Amino acid sequence: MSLVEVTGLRVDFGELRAVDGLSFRLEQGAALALVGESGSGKSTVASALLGLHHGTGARVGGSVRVAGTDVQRASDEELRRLRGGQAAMVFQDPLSSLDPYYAIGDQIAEVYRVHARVSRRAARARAVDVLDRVGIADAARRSRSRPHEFSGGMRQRALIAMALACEPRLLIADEPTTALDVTVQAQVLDLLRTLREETGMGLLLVTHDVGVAAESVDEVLVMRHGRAVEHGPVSSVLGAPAQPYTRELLAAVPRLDAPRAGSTAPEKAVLEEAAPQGAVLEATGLRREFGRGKRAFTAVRDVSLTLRRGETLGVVGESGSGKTTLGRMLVGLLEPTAGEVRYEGRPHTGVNPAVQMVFQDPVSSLNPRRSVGESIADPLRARGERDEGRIRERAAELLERVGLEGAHYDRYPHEFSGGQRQRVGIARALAADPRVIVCDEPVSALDVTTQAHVVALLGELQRELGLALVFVAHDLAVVRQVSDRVAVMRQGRIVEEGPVDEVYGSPQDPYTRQLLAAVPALDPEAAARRRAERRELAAA
Amino acid sequence: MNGFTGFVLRRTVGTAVTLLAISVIVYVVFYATPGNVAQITCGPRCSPEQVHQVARQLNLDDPLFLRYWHFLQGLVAGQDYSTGTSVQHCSAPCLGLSYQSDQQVTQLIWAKLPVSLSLVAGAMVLWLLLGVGTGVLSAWRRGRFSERVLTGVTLAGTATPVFVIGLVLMIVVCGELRLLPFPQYVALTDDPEQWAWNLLLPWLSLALIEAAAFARLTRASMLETLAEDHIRTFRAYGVGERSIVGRHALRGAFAPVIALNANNVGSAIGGAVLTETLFGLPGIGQELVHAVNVVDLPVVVGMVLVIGFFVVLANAVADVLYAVADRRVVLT
Amino acid sequence: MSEVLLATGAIGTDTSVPAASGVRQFWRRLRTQRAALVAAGVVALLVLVALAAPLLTALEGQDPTTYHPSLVDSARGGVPIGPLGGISGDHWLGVEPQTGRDLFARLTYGARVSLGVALAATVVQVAIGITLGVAAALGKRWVDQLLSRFTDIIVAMPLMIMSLALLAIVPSSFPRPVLVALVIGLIGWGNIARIVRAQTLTLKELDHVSAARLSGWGTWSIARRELLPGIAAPVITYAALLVPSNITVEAALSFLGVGVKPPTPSWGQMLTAADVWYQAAPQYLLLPAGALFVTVFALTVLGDGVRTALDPRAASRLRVGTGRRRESKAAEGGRA
Amino acid sequence: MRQPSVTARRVAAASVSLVLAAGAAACGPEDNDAKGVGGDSTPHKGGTLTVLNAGPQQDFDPARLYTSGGGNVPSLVFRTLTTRNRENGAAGTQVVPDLATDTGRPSKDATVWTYTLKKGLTYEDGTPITSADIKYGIERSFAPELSGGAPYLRDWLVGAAGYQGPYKDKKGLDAIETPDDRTIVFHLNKPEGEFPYLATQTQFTPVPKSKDTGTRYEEHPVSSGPYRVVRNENDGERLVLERNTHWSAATDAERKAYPDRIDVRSGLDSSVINQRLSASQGADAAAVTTDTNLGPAELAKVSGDQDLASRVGTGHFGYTNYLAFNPAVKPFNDVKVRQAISYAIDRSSVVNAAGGSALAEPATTFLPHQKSFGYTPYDLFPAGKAGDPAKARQLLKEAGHPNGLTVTLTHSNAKDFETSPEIATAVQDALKKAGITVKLQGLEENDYSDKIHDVKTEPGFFLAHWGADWPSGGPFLAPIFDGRQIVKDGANFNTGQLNDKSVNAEIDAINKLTDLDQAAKRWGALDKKIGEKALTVPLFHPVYKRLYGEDVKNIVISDWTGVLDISQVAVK
Repeated sequence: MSLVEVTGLRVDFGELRAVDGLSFRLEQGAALALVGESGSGKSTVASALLGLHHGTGARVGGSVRVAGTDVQRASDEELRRLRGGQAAMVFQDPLSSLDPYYAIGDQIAEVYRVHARVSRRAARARAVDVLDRVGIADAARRSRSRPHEFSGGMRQRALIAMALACEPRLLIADEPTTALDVTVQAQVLDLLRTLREETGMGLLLVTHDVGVAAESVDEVLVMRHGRAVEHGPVSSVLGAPAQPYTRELLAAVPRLDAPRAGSTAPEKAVLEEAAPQGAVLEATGLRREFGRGKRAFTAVRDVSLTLRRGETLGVVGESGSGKTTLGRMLVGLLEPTAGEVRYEGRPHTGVNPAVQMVFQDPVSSLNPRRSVGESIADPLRARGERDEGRIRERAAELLERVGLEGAHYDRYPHEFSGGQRQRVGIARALAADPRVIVCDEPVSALDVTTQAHVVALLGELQRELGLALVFVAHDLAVVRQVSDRVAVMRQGRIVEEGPVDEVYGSPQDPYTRQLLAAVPALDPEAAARRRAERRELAAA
Repeated sequence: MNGFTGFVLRRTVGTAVTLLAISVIVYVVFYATPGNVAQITCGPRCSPEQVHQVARQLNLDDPLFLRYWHFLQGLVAGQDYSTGTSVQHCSAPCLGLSYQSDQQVTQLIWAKLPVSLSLVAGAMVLWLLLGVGTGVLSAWRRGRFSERVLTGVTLAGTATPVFVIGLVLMIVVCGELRLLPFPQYVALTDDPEQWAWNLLLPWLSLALIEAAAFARLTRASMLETLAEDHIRTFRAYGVGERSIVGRHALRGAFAPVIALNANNVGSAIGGAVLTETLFGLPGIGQELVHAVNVVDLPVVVGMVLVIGFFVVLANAVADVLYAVADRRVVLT
Repeated sequence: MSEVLLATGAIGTDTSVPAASGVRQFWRRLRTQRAALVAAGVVALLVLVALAAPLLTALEGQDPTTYHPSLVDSARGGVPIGPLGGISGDHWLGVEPQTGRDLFARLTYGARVSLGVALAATVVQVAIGITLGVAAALGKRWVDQLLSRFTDIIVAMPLMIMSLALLAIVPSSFPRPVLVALVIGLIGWGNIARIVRAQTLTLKELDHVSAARLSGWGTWSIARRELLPGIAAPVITYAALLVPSNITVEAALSFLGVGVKPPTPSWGQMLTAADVWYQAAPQYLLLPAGALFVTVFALTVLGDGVRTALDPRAASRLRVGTGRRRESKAAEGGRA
Repeated sequence: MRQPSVTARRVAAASVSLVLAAGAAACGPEDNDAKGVGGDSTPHKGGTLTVLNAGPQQDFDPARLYTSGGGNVPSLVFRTLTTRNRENGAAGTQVVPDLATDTGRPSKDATVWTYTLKKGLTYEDGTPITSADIKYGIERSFAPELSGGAPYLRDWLVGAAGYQGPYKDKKGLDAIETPDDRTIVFHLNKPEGEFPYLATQTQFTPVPKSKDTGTRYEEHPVSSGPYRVVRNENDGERLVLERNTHWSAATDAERKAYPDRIDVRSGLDSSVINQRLSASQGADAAAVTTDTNLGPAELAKVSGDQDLASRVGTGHFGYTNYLAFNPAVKPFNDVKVRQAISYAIDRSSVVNAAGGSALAEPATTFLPHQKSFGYTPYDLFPAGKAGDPAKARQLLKEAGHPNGLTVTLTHSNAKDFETSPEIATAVQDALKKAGITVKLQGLEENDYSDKIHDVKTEPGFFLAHWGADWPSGGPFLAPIFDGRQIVKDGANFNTGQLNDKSVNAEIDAINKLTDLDQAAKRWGALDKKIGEKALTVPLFHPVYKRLYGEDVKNIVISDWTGVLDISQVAVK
């Protein structure tokens, strides 16, 4: 009898149908990945396995059997035994998945005592040894510290330790590494793999990142709008996708090894031969400190860079590397503690209409109480343009230019998807007729397919208007596809800089090499080679 | 924890500055209050000559800043005053003498403070029990009918002024049912048992008013915590609803409740004037209202400073409790 | 003054921008809450009664000031003659002991003062609260320190005592109800200022505010165009809770003899005079106490409803379980 | 004038304001055990008497107290040269000897008064009381640190106007001679037939110079009466008196002093006081109050309950509430306008506002309805039961105001049901029928007393009240109508600013008389003569009704104080 049997699963939230008749099996010890874009219903399936939709007003149809328990008809007592005992779940956001007020050891002990009738002291001992098992150094002492004293990666390890505590037969991981940096993500995926080899535990991995799926599972099920599109072994689904949607999905995924088929590449070559134009934006010795006294923290230490007209400079680095702070200083939103930013030779402090910015979070980058057209027209009004007719016409023109309809002028942000909202953000930046646009993680909040379209739009605009772009991101593959030159940042400094092919092809700095090795590869052999490289780098 | 001594130092300086600012405001406001203090102190039938003597006696004719300067001197070095037959010294920090009763204001405060503190301490215990208790219950029973009833009752608490609740309670409990003696303040040091019996009714009526705010705050912050991700984690591991609400959700309500409690305790010391008047408890609030009526400036300044001190102290204690409960908060 | 401490319901600083905003959404969510609707109905009725007081009393053929010595038994302390405190055809709610004035007229005119003073005081509190709150959040560090310290002082001041002093200073020619509203307003803005400051500090970090700065707007136009709409939600919610507590503060001031002066009737004043008649003429106490209770109760329930309608997260909060947020929140581990 | 001192606790104000409904219906006569009303009524010594008061016994120093006839609680500790006769009704308004052998021997046309002390008088510590102590007691009352007493000694004693008390002027007052330890002679600057009345005030209490501690003396004053001060907390908030073993009943015919111990508590809410007295539980059964009356609401309750009604003491005190005119302000300079208002006033709504006919009697004369004041009934401008609007309108027409008049009535915002907003609105309504529209101007209490007692700021038309320092026409009419008592730069009480030669002469003449009954008739006639000028419109005289505990016996209520005399009461 297989570990998980799901037949004809249907889940409705009010009138929205999240999962529409999904069926699949998972054998003991096997690993299956549910891959799909946001809104495909993959997380809803994961939660359904543990019956977490009970009492939420959601209507769940079809049958779900996990480790011999029929979740739909299980009593509360049976459900309690299943959750954590037979099947355990790890969630996406390590920041908020643990209670900030209690020590981590106590939280794991509390979960363990639900399933094992043991004394408080024994449970705490169990917590310490599972923490040790997931690779947390000095587990006994660290088990007494609070979640905010752990880094993102360590907190995710602690959550995995919590899952291991009761030795479940199935582990459900819902986007376990999405919120982590690429190096930390690699370590966590390796940990999952070794734990599965040791315990023979089944794994259901939910992710939107095809590379992550390729690294860690045997079978893949691609989902779209609540239905299964394609289901089969990893090599066949990723190697030779049968369905058109899967092919489109894989094509949109930026790759490290594949040739830079990015739309901006060809024309760029022409520009390089022409004598390099004067630098449009230069930064020398930029430094920025936050906080005072004992708790001061230096985000950016002594960064200098130049940006030429029509060129795209990629800035890549993990969280805490200072890349966003650098971006905000270049635009003038943040005043540097030391150093200077010069626009076309003249030093400029504070806001400069010629240097605009595109923001990361589509939700908070547009004022929800103002129509999309009005947001775009903001820079025009600020410049003193009074003629309403002129303003509406210019805004409509920009909407068309970024691939939306002029008639959308009076619609509100909540009526648009994430991708469309980013396009509005870009249109707003263009409204100020800038010469430079700094993009701070413009696409990391979007799904792979939308990501590709927005990146393409940026390239077209750059070529047509001769804009200089600074592209700040943590995803190495996307940066490689877009940039002409790349700067790699670590703890506030640029550790390596140069043309994109040189930096990606033959990385000089060990940190860059470590970063590149951590990027998950699509095909299994490349993935195995990278894992070996990581182990060797870790040992060095 | 050297951060703590730094915190204590900064807070003491902050308190001193706040209290001085308050004393200046009170001096200015009351300097302009109408009412011929000398005439009131001297008595209705005093001759102009006698009123003038009394005014000189209390140096009421000095300009405002000189009188405030004397006040500061008294605070730092104490003050000598004559009782007619002998010269007495009021040691620092001396807040001067009451115009009406010639008592040292500091003595007046020592006499009145225990009353206010006992009223507020007992009421605090009750409003926390009542308020947080109802709050937890209504969060636990969210959505069901019983929650609507509980919320209704707590809202009713704030909707009735204390002098109505206190009065009705007193008539029914003491007058008709004779369960309790009529409230009459007995010092804790004299007879703790009588002290508690006599203060039970004032505690109850003050607590009934304040409990409502705590109930609503506890319920709202618990519901807010229940929507957090970590609650979902514990549910996914089969942890029982009882301990989720009891251990985790309640802990989330701890911080806002501390903050509101500090605010309440601070203002209750001076603010429970209606309860004090109704139940005849000779506390700070009642003394202050009387002093304001007879424009007895030294007593007014003294009482307002005591109240200000306790408000700031209550907030400082709350910040410490806050930091102890939630390590992420750093004491500033 | 603790008995009427401002009810600080948990106004979680609304960090996430409400998903669906706009007045239409607000009404749609408010309509779904039955209790809030009933409360809104009651409040509307009260405001109507207050405004139409002259009309209603003319209908009854009475006015709030005429004495009817014949309707009270002078030998027995002036207790109203007749059943239930002298309720009759031309005195729908009976008469006031000692003076014999018509209670129905005094109650409706009283609504004017009590509601009027409370609303006016709330407007003053909100205005000062917003100005100082925004100034503290947007200003430099020392401005913020100074204003926060000043707010602490005002909150530390015993409300009741300062009102006594201020009311004693102002010459009595100044119209009393306006003065009382000003005094309550001037002293009760502490909490709103703190809430506005916290909310503005959060909003200031949002990207669309930075975008507005990049477009070239000055600080004050940004405050007006971007920040104020964001502050509206928590301020309206808190104001809805301030109005009822201001009513009880006015009643307390009347109890201490410094509230609105006769002959202008107010519920607080009636309550103060009526509490001694608890046994001899109970309806004299029950009517104003009941009116005060219903108003404060309805306003508080409405306040709760408004808060839930304005804060979409509150709506989702009631749906327990895994209400997962949309995938778009795949933010980086923590902003660099 | 016993004007309720401004320092009375305003919030828990005395008299009729804010008084809670009395006895609970439930505890009515049914469960009344034998001890109740009918029990053995002869008073016995012993037990503790509890006094429940709203206001504290502030400034418990004989020099600072402003009393009428030595006060209620103070007279238990401070004996004086003469005191009030402790009997019911009118008999209680006579003066009788206390420390002195007689009520004083006048000579030189009543400008010199000689007293001789009884034998064997001692303080609580056994030391003898001498005439020098009485002289020192009076001198102390002139010190600015000990201000608060009545003004008469300052006005009457020769050369006393500028005297600043023993602490500054060491040589003392020449106007008082003490030829030997038992004789004391007072020299006055004008004849004062009513000096014996003045000698009842606490300023005439002996104070041994060696034991004087200035402003701290009030904490433990040396007692000459039946009780001594054992405990005095917070300037009179709690006062406990116990028997003074050195007091001899033989030398004191007036004070019975039955209880062994008296516990005076204050700061209580007046509604609570009445509630406790009606419930009469435990110690409250042996309790009385000396400053809280029954309010209208309680009266309504009490009159319906036989047992409670039997425990209410009713008394009349010489006190009048009236409307005062300031002739210096238009249109009140026109006597016709003042007469019109006198005719128009509907006293019934004013009486109701003051608590109804049981608590206030309508007044048409300025002097109270008591023989000792020389009350002679007159109603010069008869307003009848509910005012005479027709007569008023006619007078107004003659005065040049054909279509009515608009005036401003000034009143205080205090809650004393005498000058309070409730009374003002009643007057407003009362004058409406006669076409006189009244606008109200309410002032804070201190502001009000400052304005009406200052000639420069005195309003034209305002509410006022006056009480007698002792039951005689003199202290009632002289301060209000004697031209020479008008004070230009300080507290002035002659609100009508009347300076009529014949009135001043008549006052001096009556002051010469030492036969008090004959003087009383002359005061009555003078009252009627002044009434014709219509400088005031008398409104009502208050009636005091107070509850006392079940076990309290031997109730004596004199017309002098109008309240239960605590020195006569027994609890066993």
